[in-house]
Amino acid sequence: MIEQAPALILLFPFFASIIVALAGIRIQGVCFPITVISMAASVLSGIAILGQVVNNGAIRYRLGGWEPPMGIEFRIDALGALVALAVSVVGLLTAIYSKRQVPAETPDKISQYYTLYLLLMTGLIGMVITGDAFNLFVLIEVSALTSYALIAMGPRRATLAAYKYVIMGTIGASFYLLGVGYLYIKTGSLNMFDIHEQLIARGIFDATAVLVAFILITVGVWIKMAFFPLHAWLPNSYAYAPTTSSAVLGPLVTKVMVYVMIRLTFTVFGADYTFGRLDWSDIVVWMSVAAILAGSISALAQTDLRKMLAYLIIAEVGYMVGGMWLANDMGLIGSIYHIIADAFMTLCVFLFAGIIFTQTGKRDLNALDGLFTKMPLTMVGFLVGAFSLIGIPPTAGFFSKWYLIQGGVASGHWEYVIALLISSLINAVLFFRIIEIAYFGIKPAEGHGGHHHEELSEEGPTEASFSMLLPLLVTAAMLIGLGLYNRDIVAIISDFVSQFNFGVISR
Amino acid sequence: MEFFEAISAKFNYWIYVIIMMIGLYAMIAKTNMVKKLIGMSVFQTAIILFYVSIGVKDGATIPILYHDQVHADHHHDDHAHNGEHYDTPHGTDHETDEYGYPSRHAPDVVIDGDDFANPLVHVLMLTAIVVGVSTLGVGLAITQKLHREFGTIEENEIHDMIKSGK
Amino acid sequence: MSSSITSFTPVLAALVSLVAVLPIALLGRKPNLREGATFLAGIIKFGLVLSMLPTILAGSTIEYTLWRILPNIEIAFRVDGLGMLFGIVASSLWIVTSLYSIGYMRGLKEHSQTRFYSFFAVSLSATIGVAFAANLFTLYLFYEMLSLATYPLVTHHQDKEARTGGRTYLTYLLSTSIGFVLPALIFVYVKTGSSLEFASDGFLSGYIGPSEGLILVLLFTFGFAKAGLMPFHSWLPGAMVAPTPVSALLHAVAVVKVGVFCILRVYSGVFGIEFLKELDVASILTWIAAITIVTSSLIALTQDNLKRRLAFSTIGQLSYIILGMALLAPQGATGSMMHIAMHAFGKITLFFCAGAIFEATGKKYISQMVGIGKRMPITMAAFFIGSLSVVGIPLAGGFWSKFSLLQGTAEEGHYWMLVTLLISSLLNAAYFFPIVFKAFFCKPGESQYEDKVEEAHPAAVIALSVTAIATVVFFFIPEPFYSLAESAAAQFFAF
Amino acid sequence: MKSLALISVVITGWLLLSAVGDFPDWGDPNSPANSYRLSQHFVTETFHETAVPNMVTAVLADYRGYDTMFETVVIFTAGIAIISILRRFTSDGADAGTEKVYEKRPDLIVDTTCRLMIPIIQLFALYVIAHGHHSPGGGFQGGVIFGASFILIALSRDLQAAHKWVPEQRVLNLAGIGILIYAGFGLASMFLGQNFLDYAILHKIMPASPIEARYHSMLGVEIGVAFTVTAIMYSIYSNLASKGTMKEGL
Repeated sequence: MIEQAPALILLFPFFASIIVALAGIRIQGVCFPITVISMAASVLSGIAILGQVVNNGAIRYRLGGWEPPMGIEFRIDALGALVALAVSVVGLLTAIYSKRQVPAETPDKISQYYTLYLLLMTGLIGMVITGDAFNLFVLIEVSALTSYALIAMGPRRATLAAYKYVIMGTIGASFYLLGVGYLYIKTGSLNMFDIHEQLIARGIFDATAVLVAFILITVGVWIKMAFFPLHAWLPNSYAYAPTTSSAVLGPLVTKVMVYVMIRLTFTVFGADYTFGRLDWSDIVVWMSVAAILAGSISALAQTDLRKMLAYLIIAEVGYMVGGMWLANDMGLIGSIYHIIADAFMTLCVFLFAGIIFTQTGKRDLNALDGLFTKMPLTMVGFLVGAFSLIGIPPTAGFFSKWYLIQGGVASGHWEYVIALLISSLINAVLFFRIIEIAYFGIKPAEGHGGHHHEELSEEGPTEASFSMLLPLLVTAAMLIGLGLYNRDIVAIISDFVSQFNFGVISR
Repeated sequence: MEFFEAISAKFNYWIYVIIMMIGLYAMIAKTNMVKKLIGMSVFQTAIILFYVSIGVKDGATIPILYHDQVHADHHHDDHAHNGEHYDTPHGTDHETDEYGYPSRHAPDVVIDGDDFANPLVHVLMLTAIVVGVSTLGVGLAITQKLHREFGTIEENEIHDMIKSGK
Repeated sequence: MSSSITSFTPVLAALVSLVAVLPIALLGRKPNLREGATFLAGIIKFGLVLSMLPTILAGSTIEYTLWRILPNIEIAFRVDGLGMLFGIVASSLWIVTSLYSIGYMRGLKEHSQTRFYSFFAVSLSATIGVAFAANLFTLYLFYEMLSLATYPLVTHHQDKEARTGGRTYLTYLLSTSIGFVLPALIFVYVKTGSSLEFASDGFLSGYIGPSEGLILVLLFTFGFAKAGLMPFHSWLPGAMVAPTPVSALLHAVAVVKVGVFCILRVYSGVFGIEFLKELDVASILTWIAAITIVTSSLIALTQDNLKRRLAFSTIGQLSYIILGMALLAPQGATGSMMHIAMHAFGKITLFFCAGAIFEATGKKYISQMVGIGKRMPITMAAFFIGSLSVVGIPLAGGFWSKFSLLQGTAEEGHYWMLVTLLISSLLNAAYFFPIVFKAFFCKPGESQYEDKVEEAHPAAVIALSVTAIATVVFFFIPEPFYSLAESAAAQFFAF
Repeated sequence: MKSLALISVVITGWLLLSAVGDFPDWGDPNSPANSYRLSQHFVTETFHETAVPNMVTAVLADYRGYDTMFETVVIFTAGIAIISILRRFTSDGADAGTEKVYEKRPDLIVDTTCRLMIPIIQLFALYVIAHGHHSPGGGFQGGVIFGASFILIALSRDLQAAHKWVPEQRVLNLAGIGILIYAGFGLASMFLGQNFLDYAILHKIMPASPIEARYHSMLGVEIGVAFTVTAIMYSIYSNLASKGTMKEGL
């Protein structure tokens, strides 16, 4: 059984989606338990994979038993195993969270919703573990189509945002497909590892076609991950989508695309090509600085809670792109660690935003009026997420910043370091603005205000239901756990990173 | 002249790029949502054209074996073909796997790689077509929903409506 | 000489108040038990700290590695002379402050007292954590924890004023710690690749050049904005919106002293005195400190709000400590470390008095305190002792630390600094003694109070008496602070 | 906006064309894509390894069967997505006026022609599905044709008539079952101890050799694909045509 884990991590949600589609229409009650059980099974498979990878090195799983490059293979190394596990854990937590949300927001389409949800998870996990460049395209489209629908199911502004997403997403995916075509025309192969070997064997790193392929793939993936200035589709999509949708899309889609970027850059083109031959580090790091600042500053201008968080995602994408392009091991480690940390951070705050929306019915920041006394547990969960986004130890967000800044210092990209610090401070402003509203109320009293609040605490919103609170608190706990155990995670990441000899390239 | 020769030898790429540019322009510049989706289809079709043109080989046919080639193998009593293709089905000189099953089907059929076009690109494009159709369908569904909600499929009109708070 | 002992005690000492949060929060409905828990935690904490004193006095250090958090950085604790000195001050004053809080909070019927005591305990954990931190990373961790844990305390009133104060508070503290300390920390880590463990002679020497060194010194000095060096001092007057026990412990003792403590630690443990001398930063740092001292004293003179005057006085006094260390001379360092303790006891007395006055009469402004000595004689007597200590006049512990500081400036030939210190002392006297004078010896018609003794809540009065008496006692027996400071200074200058 | 679009389109086009010089000429049999062992293997070995003369089918359903499974999933996703976006299960009455069910007399000529055509179309669809191993065709192509036959019913009469044949519920069942068939082959090979979608091992439960098992399994998965494609094609049409009400089509 354990040797089938690479397939099972994906097959559990996959089969569950079909079962939900078939059975869920008749008996709506089965949707939620099947979803949760399958995601839990997927998490278990993910743990098994990670254990195997850590102990025995990368796993290769031949689909259909065909030898690559003829057949498609999964190649799961330390990086893939970690991200796949993170994706499935986020999927599980959001699935639990969805229990009350989905019937409330899309009452007549519960089974469709869960089908799409599970297919999205299938697509995302598949993207992480696949070793085939074209298969990646198919899975990108599976996850893209499901995301379009998950967003478009919301109110009309969400539908409008989904339309924009369809157009932008298709351009991104098509660019990617073209890039793969350009590689195929030069190498004749589709397997990521084989393409790399062919590039070396044929000695065609200098070919314009390879360069164009690199640009196409990079730009395509950047569109998909909403890297500034290609981010226009993201804010409204995540701000207006149903709460469960934004809680699962916000943390995962962009992060998985960052993973794809790292995977393609390092596995297909190789570090030597990207950082040695091209040497675009400076430009891309500056672009990421722009992304970080633009995302953070736009977030500052928002009064809508979820839109603000959506802009933060854009800033966080800047962190990761910049971290990877620092062209040193610490930057890459930071970038990969941030994929995982940011998935949970974003999840935490989006879960919080969903709870606030459900319990108060309001979208703007004023919904948080005096919530510390009314919803203490929710606020505790939120505080951890907020501290992580600000980067306060010992939460995971601090450590990802630690590694990223370390990379920035080591490579001498001071602009990146400064952008990270400014973004941290802006995050602090953003979240303390929320904390102030929740703690002092919108209009604090002139004199001794505290008494006034205790009297009011009887009315207004109350703590959310258990199914919503549990994922939030688990995520918060995980953020601290990821922080405290960051060394072990980084040890796993280093397995992957140590293959690349940055020392030769960048200095 | 050389320039034209260079282009004509690679005309397929030129055509695909031109089609792609038309599609991409429509996707970005048009405000009518259906026109944008049409642009999207054009764009995707251009990619399909590009891929399929990679697989073309001079002097090759579609990647399906000739009926008689297959026939020679499936019915070993068929003598209509060259003697060299004829052999007993489970002859001793045939490789078998550990369970006694043949490890190669009809090992005597000799297939020349240059006779057939590259099948891989067709497979890939079958997938791409399906993806394109699906995206188009979803895009149209979204457009229809927007039309239901806003009463128009002009993007700028919808933005105006949202701005004016309708 | 410096043998080290591995023991879990420092961790326990730091954690005990954190653990105490649980009973405090659970006993929220039973105030007496809740305060009992606070006291118990305080006494255990103080006991644990004291139990390590003999070892430290004997010249050893106590170490414990809790958790390896980054590839070669650990969360580790180490108790040495400097840490011990600060630990004793903080943990002993917690007990007294708890006593005082009971009087103050109950007297004023404050809301959310459970939250208040809980975060108070958390803050103490962070303070002791800073005191016993073995490396820069652990130090930073607890430093940040303290900033956040004190926010709910500062903004306890939850009104508009508290929001403004809290905003200023966090803006200054977080922007400096994230903007200055964190990059400096990572820069040091990248450059040295070491575990950031404090060494008695620093570990930076040889890894960085002079210009980088200067920038780092400035980043750390201003980054630990809790030390209140100008121009990063505005948070301290802003934070005076807090209830007085908070102002007393946190803003006269824990938070601000954590700031200077961090700076001392970084100077001695990261740079090393020798390296600082090579960098030739003494003059820059002493001038920064001197400017802060004089400016803040002048501002203090103009303040009518008693707590704000005390706050500006604190800013000045903190810079004494930095100045003493920046002299890079043994005598100066001794004086500066002594001043951590002595100023703490003096200033906390003053804050207690300010709070007691507010609790008993509702008065915040100095102009309203004419003749108050008749009504609250014990409080004002304690106030007098506290101001003696802060000014540095014999019969109060503050004399010794100031004496050492002056000695240090004279020995090193920094005569301008000597003059600055003397002027500042005069200014100190000028802004404290009139208050006392007017409180007791006003013209009969001027007095705003009846001749009837009516002190604050007894718990508050006991607390302020205890610290006042302690201040006097330390004049006669400046132990163990003197020996601790001296041994720590001896270590720093042992090259 | 327009000039911006033009600039970005021109840049993209220029970028794409700049690499053309590197590309092999039209129809060059020695281009890397055509001469690399990947495509050579597919041309020369497919028949020996799977017994399928149509290389495209073999590559589609076996070598890259995993891709194709997800291709089917993409179709399925699109169907579910369109339902979830567009479908209105309860008539909210907002625009019921324009979408009232009304009796439409089918045109005699159209109706008769379609009656005659539809069985032939469906028969042809079955042929395309079943004969995909030997001639151009397969599950997708056959499925689309089959789906078209239902769409033709809806077009020639009305959506309700087509609904009698294929109620919405049945459409979705069909689509799900199609994928289950495909994935079921994969799962079966997994239960027999091989990797997902390794059909050769299915010879243990089939009266065939491993190679023939691949051959037959491919037929099986093609049928699965055909189920899904048929169902979803019709579903997409009916949803789009009736604006999600499933009452009246075009």
